[in-house]
Amino acid sequence: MSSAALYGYCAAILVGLGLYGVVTRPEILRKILAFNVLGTGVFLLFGVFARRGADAGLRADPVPQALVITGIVVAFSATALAVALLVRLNKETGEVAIASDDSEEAGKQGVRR
Amino acid sequence: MQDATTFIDATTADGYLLVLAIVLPVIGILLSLALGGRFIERITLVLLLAGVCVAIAIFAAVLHSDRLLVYIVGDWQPPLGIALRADGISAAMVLTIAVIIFAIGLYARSEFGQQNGKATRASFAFWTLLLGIWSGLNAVALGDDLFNLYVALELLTFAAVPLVCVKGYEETIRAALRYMLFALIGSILYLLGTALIYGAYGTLDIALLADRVRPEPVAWTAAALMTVGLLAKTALFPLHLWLPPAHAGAPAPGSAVLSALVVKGSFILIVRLWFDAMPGLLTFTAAQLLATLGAGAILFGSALALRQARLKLLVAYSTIAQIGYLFFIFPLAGGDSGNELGASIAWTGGWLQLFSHAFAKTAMFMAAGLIAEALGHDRIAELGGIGRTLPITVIAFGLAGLSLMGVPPSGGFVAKWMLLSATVIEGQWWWAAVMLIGGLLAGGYVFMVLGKVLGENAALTLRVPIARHREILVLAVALCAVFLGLVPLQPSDFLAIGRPEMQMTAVQ
Amino acid sequence: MTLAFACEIVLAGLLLAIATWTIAARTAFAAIAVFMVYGLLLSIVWVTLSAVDVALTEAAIGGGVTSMVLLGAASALRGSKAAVPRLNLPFKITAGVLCALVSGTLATVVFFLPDVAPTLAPVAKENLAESGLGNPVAAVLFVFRALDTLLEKVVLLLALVGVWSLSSDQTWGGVPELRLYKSPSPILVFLAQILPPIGIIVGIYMFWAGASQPGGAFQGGTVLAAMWLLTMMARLQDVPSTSARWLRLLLVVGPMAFLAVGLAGFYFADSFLAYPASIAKPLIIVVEATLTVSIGVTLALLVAGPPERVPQQ
Amino acid sequence: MRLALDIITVVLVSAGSFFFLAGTIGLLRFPDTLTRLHALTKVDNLGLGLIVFGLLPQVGGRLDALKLIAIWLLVQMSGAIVSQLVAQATRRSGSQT
Amino acid sequence: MTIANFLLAAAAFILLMVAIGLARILHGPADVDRILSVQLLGSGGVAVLLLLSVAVKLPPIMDVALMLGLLATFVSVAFLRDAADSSNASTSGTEDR
Repeated sequence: MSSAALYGYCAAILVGLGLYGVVTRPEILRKILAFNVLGTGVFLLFGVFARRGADAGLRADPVPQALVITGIVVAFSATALAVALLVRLNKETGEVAIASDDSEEAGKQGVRR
Repeated sequence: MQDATTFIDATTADGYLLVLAIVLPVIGILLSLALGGRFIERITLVLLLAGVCVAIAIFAAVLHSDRLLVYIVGDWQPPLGIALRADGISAAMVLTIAVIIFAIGLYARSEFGQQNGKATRASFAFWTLLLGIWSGLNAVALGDDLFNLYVALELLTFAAVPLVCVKGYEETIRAALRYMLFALIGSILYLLGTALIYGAYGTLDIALLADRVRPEPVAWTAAALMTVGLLAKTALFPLHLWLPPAHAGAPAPGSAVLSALVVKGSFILIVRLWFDAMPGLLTFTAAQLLATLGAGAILFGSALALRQARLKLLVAYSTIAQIGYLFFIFPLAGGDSGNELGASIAWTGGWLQLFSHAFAKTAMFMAAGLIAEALGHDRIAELGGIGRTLPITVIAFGLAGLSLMGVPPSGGFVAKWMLLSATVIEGQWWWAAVMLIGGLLAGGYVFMVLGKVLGENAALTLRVPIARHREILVLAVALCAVFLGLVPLQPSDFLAIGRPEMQMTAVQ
Repeated sequence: MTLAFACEIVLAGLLLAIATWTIAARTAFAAIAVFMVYGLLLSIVWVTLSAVDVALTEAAIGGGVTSMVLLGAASALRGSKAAVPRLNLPFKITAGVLCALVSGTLATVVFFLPDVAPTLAPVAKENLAESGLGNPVAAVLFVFRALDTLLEKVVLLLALVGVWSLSSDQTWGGVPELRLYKSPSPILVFLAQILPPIGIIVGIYMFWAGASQPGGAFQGGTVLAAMWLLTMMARLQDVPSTSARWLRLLLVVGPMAFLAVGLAGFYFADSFLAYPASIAKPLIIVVEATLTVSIGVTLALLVAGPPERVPQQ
Repeated sequence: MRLALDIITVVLVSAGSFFFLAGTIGLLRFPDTLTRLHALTKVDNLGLGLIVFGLLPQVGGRLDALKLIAIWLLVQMSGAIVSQLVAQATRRSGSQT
Repeated sequence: MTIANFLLAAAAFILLMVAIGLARILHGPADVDRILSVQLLGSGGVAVLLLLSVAVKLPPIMDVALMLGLLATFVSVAFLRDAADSSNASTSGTEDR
């Protein structure tokens, strides 16, 4: 087994793990955390492809590396925005998780002025 | 395909317009932050006016040259660099985006207007986020690189989510957070598919991928992951849970832009993926599966819309249903149908549905917003008499409703008629049955509202008067949806520009 | 070769164990502590994948500022005793099976990847000289795929607009409520005095070196953000008001310079985001320098959160 | 000369690795936070120091050697300060085991 | 055995020690304990990276080590802020397994 393959399997497991966390952890903060694990799994897969693409004297294909750097920054922005929403919701209602269905209430307040 | 490869290589004469379409709103965002939001209303409206001109120029350039508009950014050819491309669909999309956002900008002046350019929290956030949505949508419509499209999609999401809760009510924050979580999963799954595609084919450029992708497990996995991710963002049944609270909870101009345009951004990507990037992958089963979800959305969304007690929620559920129609494009225009005439009719019909729904839904949310503003509530049961006091608004709502139902001569009618014809030509009658039921249900909820609105109520008092020009604006947008039905032949040719395999069989 | 592989096996096993721990930990604080380790560990993984640029970014953003954002949330939520809905077991099992299926499919795809991997490395290498930079990853970020990078800067700023929009109307334009040390001990103050100068040098070095070797504006900017946050936490510096003019200018100076150079490309290099060959490198360095500052300020403000105190007049 | 340098490297790096082993054993054996803290910081920093000095003969440029020492000093200093902070925090939150 | 291989072996060994140590520390019981894990990775990770850098002759890896040391300190300080300043820090820690 090559090291690229090793990390490839690792990435596959991380994606499944992150996905499981996002779906089954009820607390939103934990969902966000699991989303970050999921994200690193995806980035790692890019890294595996970068490594496999080592050629022309470069130790890894630079394009996927650049994509990952952009991806990490975007994932951070997403985390910051989601966390800000969560903290605000918690401040208003004390909630740390989203109830299963509240579509009725939300529409009600859409026109409150 | 020989034609297409010659287009790929070079920037075309008017290609710089594509860059302008993406960069104009970015300038606004930077100015907004630099000035702390002061004068952002005026800046946005000026930029939007310029943006409409750019969009018209793009539309005219595509129409005139009858081929793709291409811009190779930085002169670095794909696969190393990034290309922007506009075919007929992209050009029509950019124009629709510019016109609708401009209308929404004018409409929002009374709610988020600035006196002497003074910035408040809500006005700063609303106008800056509107610019963000505009930029993201243009980048989605014009992008031709899967990762660039990912960044564009995130741009769209990060602008759309805070727009939901720009008023700061507790329920809307919950709705925004739920939207955010769905969108996050959606984009990361899309990115995962992108990774697989790069790993397997070494490029992310859609035009190059069309030649390289083969029907094999890695392509299938990538396509499945990306589609599921994008479906979550498009709110296709059964991934629609986030949409009603978010779209109904946002302020009216926000609801309009979210429902009319933002969900379409990810839909365009699904179409680009299956028709442009991986044309060989759309098998009968895959296409039927997507359309089945669409059919579920039509029935489920329409049925729930009928049960809503509030106008904005009703309109939001109708969005879920109308998105469903778009997915009939997959079995009817693609897959192994083997019928080129049917495919070409369905293709045009599907896109026409997208554009006419965009205008109709903008008009509907604007009208619902005016009614809610005038009455201080939007309980359908208590709307009696509003037809007398706000006749123009109610007419606009009715016209938009006709388009949703598919009554002639609206754009929605032509779109649904074309889709129906395609089902007949291709012998896929089961989709016709769903469409007919969907039309009836849409009729049900539109008339449920109109029946109440046109009823008598002597005691009706308006909380605030509604300026006449705002009503006329809403009517103008609704008329756009109707007029789309009167010029059906022009777009049918136009929408095939840049698509070699379609041009041959375009309906005359 | 086998020794390197042994290293990688230990790393991969550790990584998976830590990731599982992050998901499974009982309290949020425990999970975040584990996640910090996870981020730092990942940077070693990226080094073994020969992606040093990514390793730097992961250590700075993944291990550093992301953890800090999550920590802020965890302490803000600490007091709330709201009920958390329990998911039933069949749902968890179904989810588990589905996720295992996704993992399995991905692993299968990885297993069957062709022996000859497609790559853009030769093309990138070939055009490296023309790009004016020596570091191929920086060349992709700032030259070949500069549009991505420009749009991504806008994404960062929009996220900040979104975060700020969550303040209340009264505190709009006020001061973010970053959690600070209540009474910083002398030893912490000492650290906060001695570390930032080092960090600033490292940050500048990162972006400067980034043109020819791993590093760049993102990594440098993140270090600057971390150092700024450190001095604020130790109360050596006030958290700035979000309506301060200098702050807003620093936020946009990088993207504006980038956009201006990009637009100038229309006239001087025949294409948007193209650089005239003779001055490509200095131009990119100027853009990167301003971006480093803007990224640093944006990241720090994203960590600090929405304005929640009225600015003192 | 080369051989002598290599031998220095082997000896110092081996010694450094040994200290990491000792640190880990300490972590496993010591009963509470403060003693574990002690085991960790003292031993690991010593280990890192030995490894840095072991690597010095192997690096090419003077600049890299300087960087190596700078990194060691940075980690040494901040490690010492952070363990002080940890000790304070532990004391403040009551002695736990 | 070349010197590069020796350094790689040392890196693998230290990584293993760090892994064992992490397993112990992350087990808790208090949150403050867990910050030790960041410290452990701060010194151990830096050592591993420096060994790798010299073994594969890639000086830029040293920059990663520098970054790791700097950021490990930063997150430790951030974590201790929340663990130390809050009066109920101990309760949230002891609930843990």
